Amino acid sequence: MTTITYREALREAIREALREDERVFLMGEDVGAYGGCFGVSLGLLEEFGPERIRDTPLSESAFVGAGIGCALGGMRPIVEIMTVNFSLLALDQILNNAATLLHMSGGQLNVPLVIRMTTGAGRQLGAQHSHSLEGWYAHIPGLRVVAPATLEDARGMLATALADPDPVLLFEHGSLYNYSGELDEHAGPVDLDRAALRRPGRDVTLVSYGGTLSTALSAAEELASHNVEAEVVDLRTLRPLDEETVLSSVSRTHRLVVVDEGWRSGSLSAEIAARVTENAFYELDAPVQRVCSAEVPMPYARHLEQAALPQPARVVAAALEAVG
Amino acid sequence: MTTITYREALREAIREALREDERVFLMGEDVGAYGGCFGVSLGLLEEFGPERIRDTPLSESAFVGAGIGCALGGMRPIVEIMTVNFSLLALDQILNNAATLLHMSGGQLNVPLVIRMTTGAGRQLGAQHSHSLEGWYAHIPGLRVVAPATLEDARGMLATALADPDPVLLFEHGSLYNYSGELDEHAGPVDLDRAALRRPGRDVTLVSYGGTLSTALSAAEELASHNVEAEVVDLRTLRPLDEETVLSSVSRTHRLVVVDEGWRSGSLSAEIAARVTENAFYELDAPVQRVCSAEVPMPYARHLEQAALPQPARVVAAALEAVG
Amino acid sequence: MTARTARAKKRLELLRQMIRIRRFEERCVELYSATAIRGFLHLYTGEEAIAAGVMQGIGPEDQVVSTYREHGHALARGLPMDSVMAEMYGRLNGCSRGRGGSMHLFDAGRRFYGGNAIVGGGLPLAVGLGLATAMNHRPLVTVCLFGDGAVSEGEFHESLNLAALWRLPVLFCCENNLYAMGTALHRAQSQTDLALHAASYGMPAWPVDGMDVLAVCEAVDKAVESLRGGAGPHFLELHTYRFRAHSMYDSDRYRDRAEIDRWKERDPIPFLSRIMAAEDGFDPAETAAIESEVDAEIESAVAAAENGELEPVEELTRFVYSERS
Amino acid sequence: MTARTARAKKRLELLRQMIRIRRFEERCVELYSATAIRGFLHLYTGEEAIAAGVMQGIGPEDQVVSTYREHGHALARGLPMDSVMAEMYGRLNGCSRGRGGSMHLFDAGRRFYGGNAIVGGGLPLAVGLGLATAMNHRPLVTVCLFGDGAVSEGEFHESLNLAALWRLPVLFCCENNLYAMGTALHRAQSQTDLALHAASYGMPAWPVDGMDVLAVCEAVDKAVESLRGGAGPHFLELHTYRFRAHSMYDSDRYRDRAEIDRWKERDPIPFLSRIMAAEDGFDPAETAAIESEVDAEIESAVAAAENGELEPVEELTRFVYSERS
Ligand SMILES: Cc1ncc(C[n+]2csc(CCOP(=O)(O)OP(=O)(O)O)c2C)c(N)n1
Ligand SMILES: Cc1ncc(C[n+]2csc(CCOP(=O)(O)OP(=O)(O)O)c2C)c(N)n1
Ligand SMILES: [Mg+2]
Ligand SMILES: [Mg+2]
Repeated sequence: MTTITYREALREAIREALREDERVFLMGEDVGAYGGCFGVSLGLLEEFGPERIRDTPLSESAFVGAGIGCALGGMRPIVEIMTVNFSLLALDQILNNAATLLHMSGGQLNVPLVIRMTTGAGRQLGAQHSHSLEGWYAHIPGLRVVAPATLEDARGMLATALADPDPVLLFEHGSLYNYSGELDEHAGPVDLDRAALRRPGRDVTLVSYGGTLSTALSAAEELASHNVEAEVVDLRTLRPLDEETVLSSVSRTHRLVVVDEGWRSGSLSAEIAARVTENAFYELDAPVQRVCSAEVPMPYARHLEQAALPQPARVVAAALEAVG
Repeated sequence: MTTITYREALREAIREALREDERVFLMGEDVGAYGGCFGVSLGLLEEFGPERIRDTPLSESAFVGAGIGCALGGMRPIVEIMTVNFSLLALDQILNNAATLLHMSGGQLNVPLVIRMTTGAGRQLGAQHSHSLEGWYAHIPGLRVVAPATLEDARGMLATALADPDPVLLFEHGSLYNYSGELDEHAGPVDLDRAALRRPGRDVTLVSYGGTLSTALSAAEELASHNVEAEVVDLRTLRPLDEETVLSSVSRTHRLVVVDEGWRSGSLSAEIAARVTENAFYELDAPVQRVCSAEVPMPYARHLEQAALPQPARVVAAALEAVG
Repeated sequence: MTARTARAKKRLELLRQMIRIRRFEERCVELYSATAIRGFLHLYTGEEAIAAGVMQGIGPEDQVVSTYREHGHALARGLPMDSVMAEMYGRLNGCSRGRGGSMHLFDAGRRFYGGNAIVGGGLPLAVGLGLATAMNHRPLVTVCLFGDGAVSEGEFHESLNLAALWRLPVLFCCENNLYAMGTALHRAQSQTDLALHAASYGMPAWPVDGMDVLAVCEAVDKAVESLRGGAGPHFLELHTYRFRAHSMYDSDRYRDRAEIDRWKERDPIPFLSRIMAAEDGFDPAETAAIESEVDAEIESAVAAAENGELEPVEELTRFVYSERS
Repeated sequence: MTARTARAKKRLELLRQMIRIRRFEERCVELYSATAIRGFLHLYTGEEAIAAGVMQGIGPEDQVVSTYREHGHALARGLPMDSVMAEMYGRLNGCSRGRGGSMHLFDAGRRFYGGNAIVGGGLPLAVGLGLATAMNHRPLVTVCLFGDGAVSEGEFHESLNLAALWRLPVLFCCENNLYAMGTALHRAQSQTDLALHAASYGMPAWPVDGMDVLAVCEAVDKAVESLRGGAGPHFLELHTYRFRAHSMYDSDRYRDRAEIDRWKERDPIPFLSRIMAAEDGFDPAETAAIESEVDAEIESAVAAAENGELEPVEELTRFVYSERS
């Protein structure tokens, strides 16, 4: 075991991928000389050189599209978009090319590309720098969308994503980079097909992912003091959803609260609520509860931002209501 | 009463707006000399001149952003994006500016802009020209999203949208342009706050909008022959949702089928299912059913495209299952 | 006429290629009217010299990125006509299994990366394909075809800058047919000299008579040689004109009949055949033979398409993700 | 010193404005360390001559579109320092009610359209604001400020083309400080002469010494006069340098100390004060008086911010949509 931060775990994963497969390279704004806007790639330029740690101009559409082209050309690019907020400039490439080429070409052209981006709010960065759009991206067929919430996943998801023949979007929550803890030195690739139970419980299921796992776990702690045992599910992969794990938890707890940092309307939480209701309608003892971000562009002022975000207290309240 | 097509109704609405308010103008690719890629603005250049029927270069991001700037500057632009597929290139402007400026500026800067675009599949245009993303756009706070499904709405929604101080996205389904019928000569602005009951019924509620209204109505016809009376709701406005109308219908029918041309996962149908379950859980006699597009980039081949789209037969089957 | 010179043979092949494209598309128009072909159909008629001239200049491992107006590119690149026609019919034997249609012709083996219906959407892909070959130190060229309309898109700017900055082996071929749908170039671009504009990124860029297939060949050969030598991206502005409307839906209200007629006088097919008659002892009557050979190919392609199977509906959701073994 | 010439007065005001911005931001650094200000904080230190020189050249009805590095622009434009400081504190008396923060300063009355944290995102807005004035036949100018990094974005290209094509009264002011975060200009642009590149759209464009406020004034005055005369958009490439890191998070590893020091020798504040001493009989000791006046303004702004109220949490969802009466 070694003590490591989420940021370092991500960096180790990139380093290992670069060492093991010469088709892999990292490309994005300020990944090289600057060390990555959140320091993830610090030191990699020195180790791997500017060809493989490739700084790009501020041209999100072109360098994401170039990543797609490179993947078509046999490389295994890791493209970093500084934050999800800027990925909107590259959405045409992501949706109309990365997610679509395999199907349009009748199965000829797969796109083995990983796009990493920071997501989420909580650091008073204002409306244009605080989006949580990972659930929104999960609407798009042809993409795999993953969100590491733990050190194991920060360390292990990249290798699995790179082995995937199709495009994977990997969302890192900005508030997790400094999170630190113990990690097995031999930690390696992780399965991306399954959600994980992060805490067992029998009274209510809390579904979370990425940045909301810690919210759900805090809420579960608090609920325990109310004698409510919450089971916490970490989705890990937002598309395709591991419905089974969620349903099997709900079939034990009969109550569900989804904790989602996206705006409520049309969020991932809606999809989960809809699926569970479709598939386990008669298992549910109460309506599914959703704890999401307020439907506002994120305000700068701290008290307003905190009020807009899903907080443990709101999760606790929702769970208590579900439990009745 | 006069016989009119959907296309003509849209054109009349634009013409009237241009006549009545000199701040209004139409801007977009080929709206002028070409007459609009689907002929909506045919003849308007001759009537209003190139300043007010303003052809733009192929620069979706810039001309949508310019529309936002113009709206800030006191004009009332109608921006046409040829189809929703190309709006991805302008998404940054739509989300980070149009939807956000009012809030970020603490209420100072409103954006009275209408963006029209064609949406939907069914004409064998292939994956990059067949998206139905109106439900996806409905995720974004700060926007109003509307979809005229009838001649009245094609004629009447624009005026109301232009009177709205905030940005409105207006989605025209490509398969409706040639639809023709009778319309009152004095047809004028319509309310955008309320969904409409397009057919009364007591056994099951079919929720639809834009291009799926006709699917729902055909299904309702067919259901009638099975002695199932379907109530058909046309949402009209996808954001903000008129929850009340849907809930009140469900409180009568106790069963709900949502017909949505978007991809199923994370679609508008999920949001409606979630809300109804949240607010009318104990009213529902069966799980909410969703009839959506298959989760594939739209194929060109006709039989595959038709199989991918929500068809009346699938709605009928879902309704019959709900009715039990 | 027996022993032709190499030059004559090459020119004959160019002529044949152009006639092939022309007649293929004429047949497509009929098939569209007969509703055998659906969706959007964008014809290349008048612009054939570009496809023929560009594709002769590159090898089988070089890469091509195209647009929705790509029948000519695909045929000249060597996609079997059968597979192209079957694609337009939406059949399983189509080059994209019927999932793509006219705007999305693909052939991975022939390094034909589509068929892109988003104006400008192919440019970043070409940059990436070029980057991949460069990173692998392979002396390959990526040809990127696009129209004058794409020049207005932000992706044009980003892609040219990236290619120039990284000195990538991309040959940007702008098919300037003076219109983007109904919008004349001078109403879309403040700088209508597109080669000049491209040169501002610091890459070699020059205008070429796109109605003269020999001029196209010469320019492409020169650019490709320079590209393989590591000189970084090049830009060709190929002046051309589409003789027909933008698509089958377009009533072509925005152009003058006289303008169209003027350009038709420069039709690349008779233009080349006149040169060949003057310089290579070509007898224009030979054209008929080429045409009937081509027509046979076309009819056989139509037959292949008509006999092609439809993909079973059960396979609808295949190819959204790769099939894992 | 009694009767100053008009020139001397004007220069004194420029000096005062630059000192005001400099010291305001120095105070912000302290307040950031004290966590009174949060989020991202991008300082303008070293670039003050541009804000001062640009804003003196336009009138109250002219329009300004800015970036996330906009404290200097906002102050020079005339936003009350109280309202700017309160905004950084996230208070209700901030110029954006505390919803915007450092990157989103707005003042509709002063035609200050923000504060945009998407690089390049303001350019289309400026084109639209310019279009609105043009359609209303009002002789107003829209100033659009952005960095060298924005030049790489597709929106730069689209916006410059649109403005040039429609001859809109937009003054594009590129603050070329040689870096976009850690990326040196020559590693981001194939053409580093940005004025030359802008000229390829067919608009007047020239480089300006952005460390010399008098040169900035002269260039802006000339451009604005020409703009008001209907000559269409202009582009100024203002050469400058940020003395501090990109933001408070940046450890500035990508620049040479020596490079920074060299540029500091050209600090716009002592530069102007030397000129004034030589040409206008200015006594550098007067600077102290300006500074203490400015400090008083700053302390009063801090007090206003600290005393500012927080918006009630109940109002969180206001201003997502306009309030209807
Ligand atoms: C991003 C985008 N915007 C709009 C369209 C609709 N559209 C299809 S082709 C076309 C004109 C393109 O003109 P050009 O690039 O000159 O190519 P040409 O058709 O002349 O070959 C337009 C506007 C599109 N496909 N993609
Ligand atoms: C579209 C987008 N991409 C990336 C960023 C992150 N980012 C913020 S500022 C910046 C550098 C911008 O450089 P420049 O335009 O030269 O302005 P300067 O900071 O030098 O004033 C970057 C990359 C962003 N805000 N927006
Ligand atoms: Mg063209
Ligand atoms: Mg800079």
